[in-house]
Amino acid sequence: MSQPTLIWLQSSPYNSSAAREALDYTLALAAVDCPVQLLLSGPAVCLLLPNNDFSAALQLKDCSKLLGLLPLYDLAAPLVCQDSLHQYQIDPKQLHHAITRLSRQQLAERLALCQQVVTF
Amino acid sequence: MSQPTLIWLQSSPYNSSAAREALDYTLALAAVDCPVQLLLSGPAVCLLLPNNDFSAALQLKDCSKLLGLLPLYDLAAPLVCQDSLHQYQIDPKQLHHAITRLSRQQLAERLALCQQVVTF
Amino acid sequence: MKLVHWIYPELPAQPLLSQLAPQDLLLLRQDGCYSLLLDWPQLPCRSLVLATDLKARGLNVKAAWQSIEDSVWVELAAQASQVVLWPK
Amino acid sequence: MKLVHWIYPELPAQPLLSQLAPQDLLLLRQDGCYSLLLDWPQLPCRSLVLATDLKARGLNVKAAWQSIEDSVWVELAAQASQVVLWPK
Amino acid sequence: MTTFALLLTESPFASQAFQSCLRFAKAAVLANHQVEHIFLYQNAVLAASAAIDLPSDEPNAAALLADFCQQQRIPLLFCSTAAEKRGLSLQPDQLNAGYQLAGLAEHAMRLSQCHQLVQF
Amino acid sequence: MTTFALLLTESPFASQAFQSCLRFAKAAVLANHQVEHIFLYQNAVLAASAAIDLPSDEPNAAALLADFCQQQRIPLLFCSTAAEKRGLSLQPDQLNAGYQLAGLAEHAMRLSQCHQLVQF
Repeated sequence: MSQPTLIWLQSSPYNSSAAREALDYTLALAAVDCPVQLLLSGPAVCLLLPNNDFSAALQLKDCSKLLGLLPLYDLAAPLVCQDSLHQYQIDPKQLHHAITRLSRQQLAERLALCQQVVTF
Repeated sequence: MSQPTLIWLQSSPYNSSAAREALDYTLALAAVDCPVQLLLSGPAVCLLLPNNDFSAALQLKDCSKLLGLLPLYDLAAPLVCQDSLHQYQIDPKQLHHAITRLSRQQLAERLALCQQVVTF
Repeated sequence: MKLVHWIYPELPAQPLLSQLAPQDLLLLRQDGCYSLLLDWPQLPCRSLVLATDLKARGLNVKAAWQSIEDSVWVELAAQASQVVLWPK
Repeated sequence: MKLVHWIYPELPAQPLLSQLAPQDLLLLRQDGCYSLLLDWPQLPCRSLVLATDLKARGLNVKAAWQSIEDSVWVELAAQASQVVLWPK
Repeated sequence: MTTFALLLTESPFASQAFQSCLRFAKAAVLANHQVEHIFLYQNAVLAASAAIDLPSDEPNAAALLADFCQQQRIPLLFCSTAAEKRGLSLQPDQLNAGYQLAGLAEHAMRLSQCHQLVQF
Repeated sequence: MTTFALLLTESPFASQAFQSCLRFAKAAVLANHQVEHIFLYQNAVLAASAAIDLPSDEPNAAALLADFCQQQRIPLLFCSTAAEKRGLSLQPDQLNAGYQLAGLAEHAMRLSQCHQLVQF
């Protein structure tokens, strides 16, 4: 069973614990060599925005730093919904993290390749 | 300060504890003679549907029974957004609970009469 | 065949509908049953609703939707290529 | 004047916009700041965003929006006829 | 026979997630499928607290699920990290009978043995 | 001078609600307004658990709020019913310093002394 588990994060980054715990879940699976793939869509794409400063300004754990750990666990770059990037006017060229942009059609194809899907 | 506190419930009835705890909050305020007014809009209007059976079929606390307690606490009938009733195709004639239907314009006017507003 | 669970009392956003293929199954359960009262667009796949969750809410099944028992739910989940709790 | 807080990273549904009067204030805070990236319709009232929450997210204020400090936030809440955390 | 992993992420209190999970598990066992484990993550971990105190007229979804799992010898695991962040005491005498402390790693390793993951 | 009641309903963990409430309370005190009390309801009550155990790099929003309230003598109350349903132990040694057990009735009575209710 080498099909990856898809961790699909669509929630708001800091209004709930969903983003934080989705990333913890992803890294935990990767740590025991479970094949795993992260997908960001909807408001979750805002996690990719550069120039944020949560720790100092808000006394809040900066979840986006966890994205920087993905390569250390040999994880593929997160899949990101192109329409959502466009909707939030996020320029892929200005991001600090490597991503793989996918159209809706491509997302459907990737989804079909994953046996297990967890949504946050 | 005899302006009522408005308890505005807009959440889904049984996907979270919001509906249950909004009704507990309403009754608790009423119990100590705080003037209080309940407002239902969006998916929360589904709480009004008759013929449900949560306790037996789902082993779930039936929140809609708490609506029946409002008159016992001398509370006015809940305000209900007319557009939401229409959206969920709920016929006001078939409801077991007395309600006051309001248009969006009337809702805005009632909102302006309440000094404190709590949303769920 | 993917089995897509929808649990919110509202219509899903367009992205869900564009992900559904003819062989897929959309299943309403929990408060998703209330969405049966709304005006759904034509779906490209079979649309189901969980009978126990529907009846508990005092609702009846509508044309174009099929009500299923828990035993059928489990079999569909067993046969699906993936089971997805669709996010809101 | 009612002070309406919006904390979700999306545009509010039409009912919010129809409740806003010219003397009201709409304030984006928390993840509501992300909604500044979206295409807002013309609003009938003043539209504000909380500076600390905005800056923490690496965002800049946009035309037609005014960024306010916490001290102003408190004064507006003190003067408001009611303060509402608008539901999603 | 299909091997299922079941994932709960919502609080047991006043949402229908635990009840749905229990019904699915019962129907799966009846049809001779295997429920390999049930994992509690995010707010679902609150079910493991022995201090849950519900009004007497309210079904205790956490206890109903634990009873079924004990009877069927289905491992009912909750995430220790998620629990610690939410202030659950992990002392054995403060945990509900039937709920077992586990890491995300154990869930991940078990997941690779399962055909299907179903989230409630 | 305005008298504020502040209401928290979201979990202290990984949402920004507690941080926002603290900033509002600080700015209000600085401007010589009164924060009459802060009330924790729904998942916000989890802040009162003494067993909260966060990774060392994560700010403890519950503790920061409690420190400020103790310093300013602002009553920081949490709802006993909401806490019991969520499995919080109400033994004094298992509660966070600074958080006081209260009923919805106390919140309601205090609310009638306040000009404004602000929800986070």
